[in-house]
Amino acid sequence: MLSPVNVSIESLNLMTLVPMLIPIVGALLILVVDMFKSEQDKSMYVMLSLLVLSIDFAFLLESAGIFEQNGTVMGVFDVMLIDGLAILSQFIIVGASILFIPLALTKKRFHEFAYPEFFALFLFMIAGFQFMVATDNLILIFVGLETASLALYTLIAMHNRNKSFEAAVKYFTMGALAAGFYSFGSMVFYALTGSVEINQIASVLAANNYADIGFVLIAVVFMLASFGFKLSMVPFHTWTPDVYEGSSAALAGYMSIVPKIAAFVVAMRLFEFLIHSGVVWLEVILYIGVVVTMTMANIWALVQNDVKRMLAYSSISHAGFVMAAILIGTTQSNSALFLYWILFSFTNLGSFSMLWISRQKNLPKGQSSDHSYDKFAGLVKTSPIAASIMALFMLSLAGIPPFALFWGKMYMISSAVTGGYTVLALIMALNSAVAGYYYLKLIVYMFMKEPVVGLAGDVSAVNATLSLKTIIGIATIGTIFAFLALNQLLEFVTVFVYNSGY
Amino acid sequence: MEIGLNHYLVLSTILFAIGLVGVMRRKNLLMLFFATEILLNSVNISFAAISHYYGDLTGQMFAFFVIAIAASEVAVGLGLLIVWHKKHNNIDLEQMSTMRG
Amino acid sequence: MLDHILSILVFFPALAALLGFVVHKDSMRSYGVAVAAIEFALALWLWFAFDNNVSGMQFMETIALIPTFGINYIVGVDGISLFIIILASFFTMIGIASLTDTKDVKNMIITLLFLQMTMVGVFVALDAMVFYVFWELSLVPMLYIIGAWGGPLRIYASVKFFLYTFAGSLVMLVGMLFMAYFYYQATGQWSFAILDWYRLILPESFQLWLFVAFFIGFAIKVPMFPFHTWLPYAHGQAPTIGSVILAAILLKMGTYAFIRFSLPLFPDASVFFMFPIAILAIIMIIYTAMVAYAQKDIKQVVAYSSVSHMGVIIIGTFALNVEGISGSIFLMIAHGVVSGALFLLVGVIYDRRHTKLMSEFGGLASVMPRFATIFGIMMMASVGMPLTINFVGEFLSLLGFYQQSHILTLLAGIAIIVGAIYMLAAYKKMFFGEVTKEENKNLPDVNKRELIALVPLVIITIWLGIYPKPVLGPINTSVEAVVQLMHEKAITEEAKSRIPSLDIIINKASAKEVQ
Amino acid sequence: MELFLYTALFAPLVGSLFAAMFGARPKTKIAGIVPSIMLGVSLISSTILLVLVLTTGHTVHVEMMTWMATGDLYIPFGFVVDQVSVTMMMVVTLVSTVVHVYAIGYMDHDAGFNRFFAWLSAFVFSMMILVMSDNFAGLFIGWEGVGLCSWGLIGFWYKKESATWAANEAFIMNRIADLGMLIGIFLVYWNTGTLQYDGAFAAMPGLDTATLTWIGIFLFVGAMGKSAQFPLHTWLADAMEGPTPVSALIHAATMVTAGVYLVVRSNELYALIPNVGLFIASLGAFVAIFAATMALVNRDIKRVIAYSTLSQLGYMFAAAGLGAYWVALFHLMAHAFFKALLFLGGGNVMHAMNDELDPFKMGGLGKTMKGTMILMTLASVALAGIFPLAGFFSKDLILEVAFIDHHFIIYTVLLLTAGLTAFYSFRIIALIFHGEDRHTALGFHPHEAYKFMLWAMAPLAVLAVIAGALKGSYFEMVTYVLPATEYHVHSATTYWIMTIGTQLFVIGAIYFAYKKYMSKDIKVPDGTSKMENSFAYKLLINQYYIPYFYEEYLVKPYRELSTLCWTHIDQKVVDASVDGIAKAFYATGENTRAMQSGNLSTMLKWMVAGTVALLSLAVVFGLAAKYSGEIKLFLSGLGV
Amino acid sequence: MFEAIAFYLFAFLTIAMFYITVTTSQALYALTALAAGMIFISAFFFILGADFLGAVQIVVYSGAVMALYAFGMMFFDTTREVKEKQGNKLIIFGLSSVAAVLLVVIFATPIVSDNITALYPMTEGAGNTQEVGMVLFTKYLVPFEIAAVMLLVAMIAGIVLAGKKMDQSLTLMEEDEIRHMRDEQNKKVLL
Repeated sequence: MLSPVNVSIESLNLMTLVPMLIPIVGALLILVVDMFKSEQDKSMYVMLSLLVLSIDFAFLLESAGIFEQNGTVMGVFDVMLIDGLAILSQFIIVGASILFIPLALTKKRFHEFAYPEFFALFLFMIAGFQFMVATDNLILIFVGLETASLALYTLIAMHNRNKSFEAAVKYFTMGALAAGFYSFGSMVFYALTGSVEINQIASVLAANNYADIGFVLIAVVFMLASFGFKLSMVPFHTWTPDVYEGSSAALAGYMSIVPKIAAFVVAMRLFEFLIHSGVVWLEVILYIGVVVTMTMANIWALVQNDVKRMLAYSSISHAGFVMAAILIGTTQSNSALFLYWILFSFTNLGSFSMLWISRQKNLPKGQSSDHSYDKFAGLVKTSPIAASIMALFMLSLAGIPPFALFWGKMYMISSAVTGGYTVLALIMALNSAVAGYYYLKLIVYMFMKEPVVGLAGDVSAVNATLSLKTIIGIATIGTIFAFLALNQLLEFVTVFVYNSGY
Repeated sequence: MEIGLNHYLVLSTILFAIGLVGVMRRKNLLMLFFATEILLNSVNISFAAISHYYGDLTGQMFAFFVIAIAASEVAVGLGLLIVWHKKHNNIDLEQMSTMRG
Repeated sequence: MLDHILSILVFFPALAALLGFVVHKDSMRSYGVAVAAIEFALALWLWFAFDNNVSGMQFMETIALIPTFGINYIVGVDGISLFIIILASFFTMIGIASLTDTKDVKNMIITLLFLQMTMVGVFVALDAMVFYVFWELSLVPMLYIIGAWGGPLRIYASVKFFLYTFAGSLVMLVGMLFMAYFYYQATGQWSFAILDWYRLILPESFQLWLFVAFFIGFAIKVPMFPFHTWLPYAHGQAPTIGSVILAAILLKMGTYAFIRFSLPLFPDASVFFMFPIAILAIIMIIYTAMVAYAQKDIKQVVAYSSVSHMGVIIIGTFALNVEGISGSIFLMIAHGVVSGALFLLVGVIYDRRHTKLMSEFGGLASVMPRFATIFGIMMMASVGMPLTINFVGEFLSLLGFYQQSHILTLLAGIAIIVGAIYMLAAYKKMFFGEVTKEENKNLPDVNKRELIALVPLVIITIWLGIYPKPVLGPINTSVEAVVQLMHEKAITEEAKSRIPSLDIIINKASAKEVQ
Repeated sequence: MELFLYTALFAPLVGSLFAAMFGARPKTKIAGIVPSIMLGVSLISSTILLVLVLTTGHTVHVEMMTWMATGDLYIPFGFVVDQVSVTMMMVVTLVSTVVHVYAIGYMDHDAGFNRFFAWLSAFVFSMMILVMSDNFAGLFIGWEGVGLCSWGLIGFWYKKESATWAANEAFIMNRIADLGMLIGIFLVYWNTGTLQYDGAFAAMPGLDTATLTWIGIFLFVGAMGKSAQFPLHTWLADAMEGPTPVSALIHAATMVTAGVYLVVRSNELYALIPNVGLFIASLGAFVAIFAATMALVNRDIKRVIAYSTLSQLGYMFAAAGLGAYWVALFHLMAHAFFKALLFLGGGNVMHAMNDELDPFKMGGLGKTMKGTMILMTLASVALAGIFPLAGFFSKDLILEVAFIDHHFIIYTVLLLTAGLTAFYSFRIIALIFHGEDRHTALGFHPHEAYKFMLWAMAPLAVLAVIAGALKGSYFEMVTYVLPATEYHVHSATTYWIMTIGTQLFVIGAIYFAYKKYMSKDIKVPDGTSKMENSFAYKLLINQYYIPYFYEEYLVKPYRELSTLCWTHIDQKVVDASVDGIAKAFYATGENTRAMQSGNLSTMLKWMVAGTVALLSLAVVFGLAAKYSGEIKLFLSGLGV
Repeated sequence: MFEAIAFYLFAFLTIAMFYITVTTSQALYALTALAAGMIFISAFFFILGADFLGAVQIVVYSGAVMALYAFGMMFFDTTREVKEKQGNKLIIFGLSSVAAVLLVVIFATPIVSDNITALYPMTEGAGNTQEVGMVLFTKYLVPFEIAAVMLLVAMIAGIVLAGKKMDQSLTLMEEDEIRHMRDEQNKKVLL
């Protein structure tokens, strides 16, 4: 007979759930509000979401403080795992979301923001990602991932035009396949170790001395395929450009940051112990994957005609670049990953926001896509400030010092050097040069070409409102003055990563 | 003839491969979704089998959640298909390549 | 104020550039000249306050930036960098002053002021990462200048310029990170401070690799053969002011960096690579001189001549003795002045005729005698006529290298022949003969504004050619310290013997005094 | 005394700058007069210094200021007036004063009058630096300075293609030699530790012969360029494109002798390496006859004189090479006087003939240009070495030197050359001034030059006549610093036989020249005569095909190679490889972007394919790991 | 023995059913075969003693999911034969069979199951449902709740996407069009 379970509430550490519960509660609140009085203005929902996220952020600060004191906390039957990685990545997730949500207050009306459900789904998605990073249980990771993904598919589709449906369907279908891979991979791990918790898996495998290396590799292959999809590693990246193009620029920018950091954290938890245990195969495959992803994505970005697609490929390349951190697997590299991603979120969100404020509803004649390069031709003549800011983001993405992303790149390459991956460091560095070309291409269009005759005047801020401009302003300041905050950021990140045992 | 864990794993793998065939082969999105269901179900067999042979319930848990996930996916997937169908009156993925390159 | 003069020198132009956005278009030029003049005055003040007898860094400032990772804002100046800084401020000033009617003159001046910040920053930086920041940042304004105000191929040229140098410096960045890692391993502290790195003695094999990494970055910037092909395009397409700054200052970053980084950090590798580099430099000298001779466009001639002269600078640098290094630093300044002036001169004629093809000219000596005279003086300086500024540098560079290799110096010396060939041929095509084109018959001679820019250059060219001591003295003091450092750090026998110890020199000097 | 030194040195510079101020303005007489006066001042100062040196035997040595000082290197602007340099100073200032005054008349109608004097005075200044410097670096300043001024003056008529071409040729050829010089200087510095003459020469005996030989060779290479020795001689004849006063001053009297000066100045070095000396002497002798033969047939007055200069330079080098430095210097001085005179006379003729230079088109000019004729004849006699004119004392001395040192081949060559010299000198005298009047038919109306021009030439004429008489005091003076080898043929009989024989030989040559070229049959050659079609004539008139050779095998290939370097190597290899990398990236992108077909099915296939690829790798690796023992065994069995 | 027969029988059936699902060109067949396959899979669950899972499988899949799909099929009108352009079949079958063969080869070898401890062992005498409930509401309480959120998300997503509001796209409409539309709606409300 089953014996009754006695659990004390204290041992559950329910506090660990709070940061995830806040967005869920917020989402439910929004739904409830809508139920009582529908047809409210979107600004109310935006501010509501912002408030919820701010509270969430505050709680994250709280749990960061707890972590600094007590170290890693397990909670709720040891399903929740609040370590440094979880906190850092939640900071990024919530922080980026805070920056994203005001982008809904556009001048023009777009379909998705007319729904209160949009904001509810958005908050659910955040909760999903938060769960995903705050556990080492493969089941919870899976459920969190799917919650977030399903919400995300819907958010994309809600933009309500052909391309966004197409994007959503593509993303969804491939996501379903990736989910299949994920469950298969988990199954193999489970078959190998009888456990679905990563640290348990690690200890069992170590105890068995990796006797079933073939099985381990198969599990890794399916996990790689599944996270390769999430992190858009070549050749699992094919959804990325289409989905970015199909979704609104703001959401695309968001997608380039938040889902990836969540996936990175899981990948870190899952792959690093394997690399450290001497699974050479994984090291080799990751090496190849990193190099191919960086390089090929850069090469494809070169030939794009649309800025948003270009940025899509560029974020694939950045993801590949950051993936190197997992390959290197030192404290420095893992810190570099977070540092990079924090800096990247400012810059990339900024650049996508620049696209977002220039979004027209109908394409004028001669403009082939929403954000074709032609649209930005001669922008410095019509709107020098917009051009300068955009150029700033491009330079930062290209890794020109002293702008934000340079420091991330520098630290990441340094970690490669320190970790003994000199050739990788060189490849990473040279890839930045290749990437320089397509970022420059936009600068060239903006600064060195004449405006294309026929396109309707200055479109750089057709969609601008104060809140959008504020977000861009924040991103700009973050990009330029990153170096001032870098020391504290670095110390903070390093302490958190180090104390989590990575 | 004792049926061991490996039997189930092999069966599961074969089913998974069939699912993959379906995923790659189907152009009709609805039927493509069928194939993804096969993928998830094939894994469920393994989970149940491993759970049985190891005497551990975690596998069943996993399978349980996989079923939940599969159901949710169906809802969202069908929603997407309906939207698409309303606009285009088809659910053929060949029609779905306006974005490329 | 003197404690912070370097920071003021670096950030004053940037601040002025930001404020410049507010200034009205029509007053922008005056504003630019005023700012540049103040900057120049500050630079001169720096020189005035500079202690010629100190070989180390002066006016050092340190501000913690990322102490966790050893990156700090450290600036300082010694005899090696002092004059390049002055030159940079000087050229920005006369560059802005001589700016002819340009479209978007406001953007141009703002860009130039930003460029000035990066240029000064590169030469005062004593932290590798700060150095790198300015080094890379300098590409951006230059990209804009070439790309926005350049000739028909401007976009190609600017992008090529940017990417080529960018790629090179990324390799250098890896080298720097490696260097910092070594420092970390040796001391347990991260540091990017150059002066800290100086104290590090590396095993030879690492020196070689790191030397190569740094070399790629610097060589592309210099540009050394075979990495030079971006330069003719950049020069050919850039507006006059762009070429002037590019030739006068930006190229010097590479050679300066050799002296600041490669030599003192990797003395053994420097000795090891001395001959290969010298051979590259010789190819650079002769080959580019030949290519210059084949050019049809006067600006391309000057551009290739720059490459050729940079070869001599490299030769001097890798002489690894006081004479050669001092000579190469002096030649950097000399080449800055002379090639800057030549580009300005080309700009003068381009403004009038909107072509740079030599075949379009001919007989200008009679139409524009003053122009021909100044061009002639600068051309003669360029071919290394004694009593002009270039000669001092070339003479010392070659003299220095002669100690290392006789044959190679002889080959490098061919510079003075081939240099004369293309320069004289170009001068002949432009200025001699009958005036054949109708358009050329009534060209106005150089006007006042152009003279304001050119005459000081002529004066400097001759003044420093006759009396180089004010410049050579401080250079010498600092170079002696560098050479001594290299000698002390060298670990191989060969390097010890190739790099003379300063003690001997001091002994000799004192012996001289006794006599 | 320093005051005189600085006056002598800087007065020409002041004159030059003064003239340069008027450079771009229309002709002003003052721009010619002031430099001439300044040169006069310089001449007077030099004379005072000469007197001082002559009387007291003291030398003046000043150090004006530091030029370059770095590391171990210390180069000042130092000047020395000793016996050798004061000789040169006298020659330079005297000839240039004459030439300046003469040029006021000669350049009277030229638009570039002011510019001319600026250049010409600048040249004198450079030359003064060259001769007065107390170190090699200072010498090099002057060395390059005279090269520059020579460039400016040869190309003075810059609208003429041939003039500018010749200017560039001269400059570049000199540069080739200058490189040698520079290397020589480097060698001196690194071996002796200083570039001061006194210090360097003092240190030289301590060096090994090989080093000294190299130093000697490289310095001589420098001298070869400036003094237009074979094979760097072609520029001198082409330099005649410049105005005639320039030819007189630069390409006869002063600059071209700088090489000789250098060798003389470095006598202490060359004394240590007699082998190099012998080589110099042999080359000198060769050049002497080589140039003389070319002068035989040339149909351009100035070129003939130029070849004659070349030939005489050969003599000087022969003397210097044989160690008779004072003799070389003496011939240098004497030659400066009569050769300048000859050139200036030639200038008169040119002026009279509207710049026509072919003597065959002249004839009988003696009637209208008596003064010029007398001066030129005098100069030619001096050149030919007829007693008692200057040439006799200086040139015959060289023959004696060669004879006494038992270098009979050199002697023979030089003797032969003396005959040739006499022949070609009087060939042009005869063609210009005597014989039939051929010019009137061609439409020339010659007139005599300005009086003051003739008067200006007079001092040269006087010196050409009397210079020989100064030999004694000169010898005394210069042997303070130069080896005082007296050259006396041991037996008086031999001496007399030699002297008289030589004189007879020379006179015979003159007679032959007159006979041949005064005849009434002389016509303007039209390329039909038998002689003109002979091989020897063709060889000589084409200067042994050396310019042709240079043009075809050096200049053209260089030009073509340059173009090739640019169009093929630089653009198609170096640049194309850089662009190629970029293009390869771009092309890869273009070719593989099809992977992103936008078709969902393809995307799914890519995902599966990726997984399968990873799987296969995993299986391979897994199997390899599992059977690693067997694989190792197998591999060791294969002997790997 | 019974187990073996059952295993092979159902294995054959599931494979056949799923094979039909992915190959048939009749959507109805595919749906039916899928449903049948699902039910056969639940048979495995019962064989393996996971009764609760088997029940859930039948309820969720054959009940809910199939109903949804059937509804979808009617909506999309895909009951007739579905024409699909087939590309290179070689790639598809090549990839799948390679994958299958590789996996089968590996899975044919027994797994080393040392050091494996059942974290949530099955308890003798307790029903499967009880056991499952026990674990689900302790250890997997959080995932369970999140699954609820996920289902909520899916529900909202389904409603939103299939809803009528999606018919008109604000994204594509100009501002005045939107205003006009709003006015129309308000009018209707007033009427």
